[in-house]
Amino acid sequence: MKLAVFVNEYNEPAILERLKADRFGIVLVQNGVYHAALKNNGEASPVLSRDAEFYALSEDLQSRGLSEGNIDPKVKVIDYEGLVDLIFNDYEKFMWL
Amino acid sequence: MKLAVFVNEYNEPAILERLKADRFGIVLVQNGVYHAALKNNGEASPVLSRDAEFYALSEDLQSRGLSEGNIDPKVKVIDYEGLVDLIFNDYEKFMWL
Amino acid sequence: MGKLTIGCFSSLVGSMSLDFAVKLSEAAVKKGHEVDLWLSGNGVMLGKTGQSKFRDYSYLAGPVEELLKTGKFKVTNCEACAKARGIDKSDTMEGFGIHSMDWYLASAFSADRVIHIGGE
Amino acid sequence: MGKLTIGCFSSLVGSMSLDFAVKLSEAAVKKGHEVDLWLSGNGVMLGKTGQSKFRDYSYLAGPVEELLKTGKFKVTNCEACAKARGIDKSDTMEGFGIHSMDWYLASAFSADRVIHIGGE
Amino acid sequence: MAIKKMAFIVDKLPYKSETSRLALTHAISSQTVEIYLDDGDNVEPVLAFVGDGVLNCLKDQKALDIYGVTSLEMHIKNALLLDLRVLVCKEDLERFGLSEDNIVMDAEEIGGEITTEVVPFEKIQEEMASSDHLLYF
Amino acid sequence: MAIKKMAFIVDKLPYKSETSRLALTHAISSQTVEIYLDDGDNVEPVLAFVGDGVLNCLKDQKALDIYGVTSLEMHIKNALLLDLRVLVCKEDLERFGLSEDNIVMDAEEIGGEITTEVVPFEKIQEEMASSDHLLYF
Repeated sequence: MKLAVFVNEYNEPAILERLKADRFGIVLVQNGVYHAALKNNGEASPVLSRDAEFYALSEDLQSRGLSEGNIDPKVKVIDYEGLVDLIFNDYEKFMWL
Repeated sequence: MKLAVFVNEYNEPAILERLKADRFGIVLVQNGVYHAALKNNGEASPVLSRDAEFYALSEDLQSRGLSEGNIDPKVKVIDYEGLVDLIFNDYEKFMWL
Repeated sequence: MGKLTIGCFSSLVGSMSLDFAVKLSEAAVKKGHEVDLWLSGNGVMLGKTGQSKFRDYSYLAGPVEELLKTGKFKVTNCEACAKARGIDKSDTMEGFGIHSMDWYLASAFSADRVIHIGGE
Repeated sequence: MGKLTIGCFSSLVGSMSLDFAVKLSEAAVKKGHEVDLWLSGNGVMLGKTGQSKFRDYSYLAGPVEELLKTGKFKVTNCEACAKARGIDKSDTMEGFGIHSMDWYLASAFSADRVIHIGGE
Repeated sequence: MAIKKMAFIVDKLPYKSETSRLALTHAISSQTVEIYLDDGDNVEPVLAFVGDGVLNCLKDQKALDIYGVTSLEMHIKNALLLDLRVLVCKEDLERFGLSEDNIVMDAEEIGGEITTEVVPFEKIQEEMASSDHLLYF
Repeated sequence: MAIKKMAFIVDKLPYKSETSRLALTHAISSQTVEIYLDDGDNVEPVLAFVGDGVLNCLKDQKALDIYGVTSLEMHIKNALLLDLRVLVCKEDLERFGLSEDNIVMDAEEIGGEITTEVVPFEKIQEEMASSDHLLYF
């Protein structure tokens, strides 16, 4: 299946490491965007070590004072319109973790 | 200070290990009562390794189907009335974590 | 063009999830899609009449009214969740549907995509 | 006998924290203490008129009415939090106070113990 | 004529929020969804408890006596009574040292005929893959 | 005549819930609490950001432009303008690789005179010990 999950908190949802999909996307929204923008004790978030395509919502980065220039290169920044395209074109099923 | 903290979730609040008090109580309520009643992979909850006096709310144990006979011996089971006495007699300051 | 069903169970101000659901609806409608928004749990507060527009609190009544005008957006409250909270039809903004929970499943049945926002 | 001030910021059904606050108030009043309960954020939903007593949802309007009768219990809504949600005086149960946030600090000022339930 | 399968995956603990409760009530509402659909169309729900969510299934929950709200135990029995498939993750039960003795396995006393299935997470993953939509609580 | 000190300790992230916002608005309401108190009585608030809560203090938050809600940045500036003491945990800032350059340190542009204090957690612990009541958000 083509599965995209939304990570909306700044901790790693326990179920994340158990999920498998033919195409797997992790969409960082709300407080999930800190995973893309911050290091903790110099280490990138463990969420970013998952085998997935990563997206972060630009509106939620900006709201929190997080600069798009500073985010992890693995992560593609998209806005709400980009998210709509992702939902209809790239993935089929979704989980809001 | 005499400080009691309420732990209401079944994870360890990050601030817990940093708090110091002359008398320190940890009151397990709501989903915090799982710390007293369950082992995870055979291990007691790390919350119970803190240097503190432990209490768990009997009403919240029972609501969740957790038997008072099965809880960790470090933990004293109290009801709401016992909690009122604890609040007025044993501690002065409180944090709901 | 497709149909997106969003279920949102989080509350008006207590979480930004309703803000997310409304903004995603706006973007989807703008791109020509059809959106059903199902509100359950504290999410039913989105439709409460008489909300005040304070800058310290999310105010979504305005954007929802605009969305309803497009004809491509439906929003429906869970009847039991609303009644439990004392929010009946007279407390609910015009244009909101009120249905039992099976309505959400029926909407999901005919949706191309479903995004269910379940937590608080 | 002492005075306990409880601040509760969590919502009616979305979390059991209001249930906790009401049950703790009952136990404290029973033991002769005086209780002030301050409701902010989604906690203001506790005082909404017309709540339905469904077994699937917390119904606290009854216990609160009983507590008010004791004369040892006061409950007060944060005015801005309620207005933002469309809950004005006419939407609020009898016996509830409505004040600005400084009321909470004043209540805490004269309290022997303060329990602040801040999260969602 | 179409059947759409929907997986209700419950990962949250009971009672702190109403999340898991609403998972059950929404899944059960599939019993009446036909009134909105064309002849022959229907929704096939499957309920799966994973992670901490397996603790929703513990027996002897006294929430109704103490807090006046129906217990998750009662809801799970209702689901079984109505022949909804209820799956519980085996690895998560084991992690908590729990077995079938500790959880709601049937609704016999109210006339239910089917039982809870304790299954490996892999099986739940398969159910997710074969579902049309995922509702994660 | 008494002064009661109250510590507002903010450990939650901004925006997901309104928790940290209400910490700020309640702390700021100490400016008007005298109307309820006897002559000479007052409340002395201290605001402390710890843990993930230090992220409330980041500069350039665009929440008002994007979501129509005031940013935590604006609230912190208001607090400084009104001479509330604002403490931020040094160890937590360092953990995120942040410095005084990244956070709201003053409210000069709106006429504020005092500045944010970046202090070790130990200092925040001392403030908690010397407070009459703790309000943890």
